Amino acid sequence: MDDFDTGPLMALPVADRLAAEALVVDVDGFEGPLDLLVTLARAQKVDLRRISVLALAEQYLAFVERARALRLELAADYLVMAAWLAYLKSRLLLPPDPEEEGPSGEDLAAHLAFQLARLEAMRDVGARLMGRDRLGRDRFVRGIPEDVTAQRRVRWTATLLDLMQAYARIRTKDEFRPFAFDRTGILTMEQALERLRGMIGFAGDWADLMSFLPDGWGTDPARRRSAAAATFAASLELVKAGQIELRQEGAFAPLRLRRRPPPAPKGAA
Amino acid sequence: MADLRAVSDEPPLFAPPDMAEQERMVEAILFASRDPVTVAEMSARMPHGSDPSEAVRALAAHYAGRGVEVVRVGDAWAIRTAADLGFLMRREVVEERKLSRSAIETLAIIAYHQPVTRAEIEEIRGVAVSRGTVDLLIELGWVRFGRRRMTPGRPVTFVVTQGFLDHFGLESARDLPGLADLRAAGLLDGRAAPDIGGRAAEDADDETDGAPATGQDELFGDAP
Amino acid sequence: MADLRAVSDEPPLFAPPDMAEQERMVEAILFASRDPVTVAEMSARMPHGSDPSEAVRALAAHYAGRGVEVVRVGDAWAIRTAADLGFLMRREVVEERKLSRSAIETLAIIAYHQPVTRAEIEEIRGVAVSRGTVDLLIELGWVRFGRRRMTPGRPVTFVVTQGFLDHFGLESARDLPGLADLRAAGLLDGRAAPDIGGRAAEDADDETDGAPATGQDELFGDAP
Repeated sequence: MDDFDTGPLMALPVADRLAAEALVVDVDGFEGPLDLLVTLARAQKVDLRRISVLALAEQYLAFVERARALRLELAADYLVMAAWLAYLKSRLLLPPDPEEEGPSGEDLAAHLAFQLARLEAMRDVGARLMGRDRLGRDRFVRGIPEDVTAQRRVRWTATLLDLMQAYARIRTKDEFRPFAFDRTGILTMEQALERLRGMIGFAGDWADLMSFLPDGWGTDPARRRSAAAATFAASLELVKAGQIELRQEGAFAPLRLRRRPPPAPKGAA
Repeated sequence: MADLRAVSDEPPLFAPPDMAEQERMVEAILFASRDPVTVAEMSARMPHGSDPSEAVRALAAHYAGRGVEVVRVGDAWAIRTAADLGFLMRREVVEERKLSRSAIETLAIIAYHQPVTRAEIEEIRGVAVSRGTVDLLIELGWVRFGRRRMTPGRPVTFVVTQGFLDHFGLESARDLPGLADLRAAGLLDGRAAPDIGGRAAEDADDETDGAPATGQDELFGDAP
Repeated sequence: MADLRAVSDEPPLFAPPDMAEQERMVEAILFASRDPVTVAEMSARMPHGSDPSEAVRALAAHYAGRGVEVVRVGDAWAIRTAADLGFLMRREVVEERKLSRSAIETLAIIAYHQPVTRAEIEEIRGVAVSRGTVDLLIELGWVRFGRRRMTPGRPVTFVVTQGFLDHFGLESARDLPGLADLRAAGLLDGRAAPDIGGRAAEDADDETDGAPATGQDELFGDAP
């Protein structure tokens, strides 16, 4: 407590001032009204469970009065407690009203005593905890710890089933290889598309679709059919992409295509 | 098939090391570690078939009364210097921020009433608990979040950690000083104010009887 | 000065602690210090009249053969893990990984066609076999070099090992199910070969479900 803070107290007689200082000025030192009550109660020097709650309520109210006299601002919860204690005091002093519902004054007082005892108990055990042989103060950990290094080890797993499936996969591949090579008479759309892409740069004028078939694919009927279909499908792809135009003058007439002229198309499409 | 099954019935190819050797291993593991080591962790590092929980008990007996002690911390074990020799270690003392009164009270309330909600802490202290107080305790590694309470609002609870036990030299939260007396005096009952009625009191019974004692292992199971 | 000298000549006010107690002190100091400690430092920290150099020797003798040792580091002393227990300071994290497709295919070809050269493996798979793939199989102990083939270039051949047979629960490489069995077991494109029938399928089931599973766990369970 700094001296210059005690200014307002100077008007009081010394003894009063000291008494007031003991509790009131140091109100910041209390952790709320319950804490203040424990401190006040301790002055009764009895087991907190057997405390005279009435006396305690009076002490507390006197405290609040003193604070008011000193024009000290008390936090709201101190005033709420004061109001509640004033109520409790009246309940304890007046004969119980048999009509009234709810807990009696004694019940309320007992609970307050319980709360105070519990808070004080917590404070005691807190102090006992802090007084124990503590790590880093009385007991010490290993000064040179050794790190446990995590070693990753990969365990490769494979089952007989994996092995057999792998072998089966390879052998199956072998069995199917001939069929794959049998399909030599087929031109895929991808192949045709690739071929067409390379050629349309030169197809400035209308040209027959059939003239775009790869060399040697026009004679054998099966190959010719496949090549024609693939090339037609490829040409549709290019039309969709806006790269060429396609036209047919009548049913079963030859399909003609040309590169799509730059911005403004002229003539029929 | 038959052969393989026969093999698995026989004793393992390598027998686990004898107990004296296992004790050496536990000794090495505990000496090397700053933090308490669980039996499960020892088991994972020791040869197959070892029984670290027996070995660590033998080791603890061996170290009784020596300059360092093998102590139990929750479900883990650690070696710590004997408390009476603390004066030799002045150089090793870790200067700690002095805990405020409210922090100490809050810690005590959490330890003795765990699992406990913030509202319950405030009920006991009669004042609001500032956020910073609990944060500090969490930062110190002494308090952590427990399960949510199955009551309206599902409030979070706080419990103390293995680090708390280690710091204060407690084998378990059951060994908190004065716990039995407080319980006998009814001071750990979550007694509700008389005007609130019976519901809260039932809840409170659960907490004080069940959780702190038996719930401990569960609660500390995954403490850092 | 004279007074002081007189005091030091007389028996000290407090007798130094007995040797057992001094040993405890040295033990605690060495345990908790962040660096090795010289005898002079111990002396400075221990009660007047102590003889840490004798105490540390007694301590070193006490720890001989235990899990940690009191060792001299330059002119200082420290407690260290016994050299033979260093392995405890490593925690193995075993990560199970499936063999890659190319590794298992290569292994299958070696198993079914052994002895087989790299060129032959590549011919059967239709792709080049990377060095790393064969190296991995050799490292796993499943494949080894066989005799050189007596053909131009004398290429090296690969064969499977006893370890391979053990891992896959086979008596010999001849026990590997044949193509017809694979087909019967539905592993070949689901086209069952009518000539073999149910027996082979049962066999295949047996091998795949039973043997590799139990055999592997026993044999490779926790190999270091």
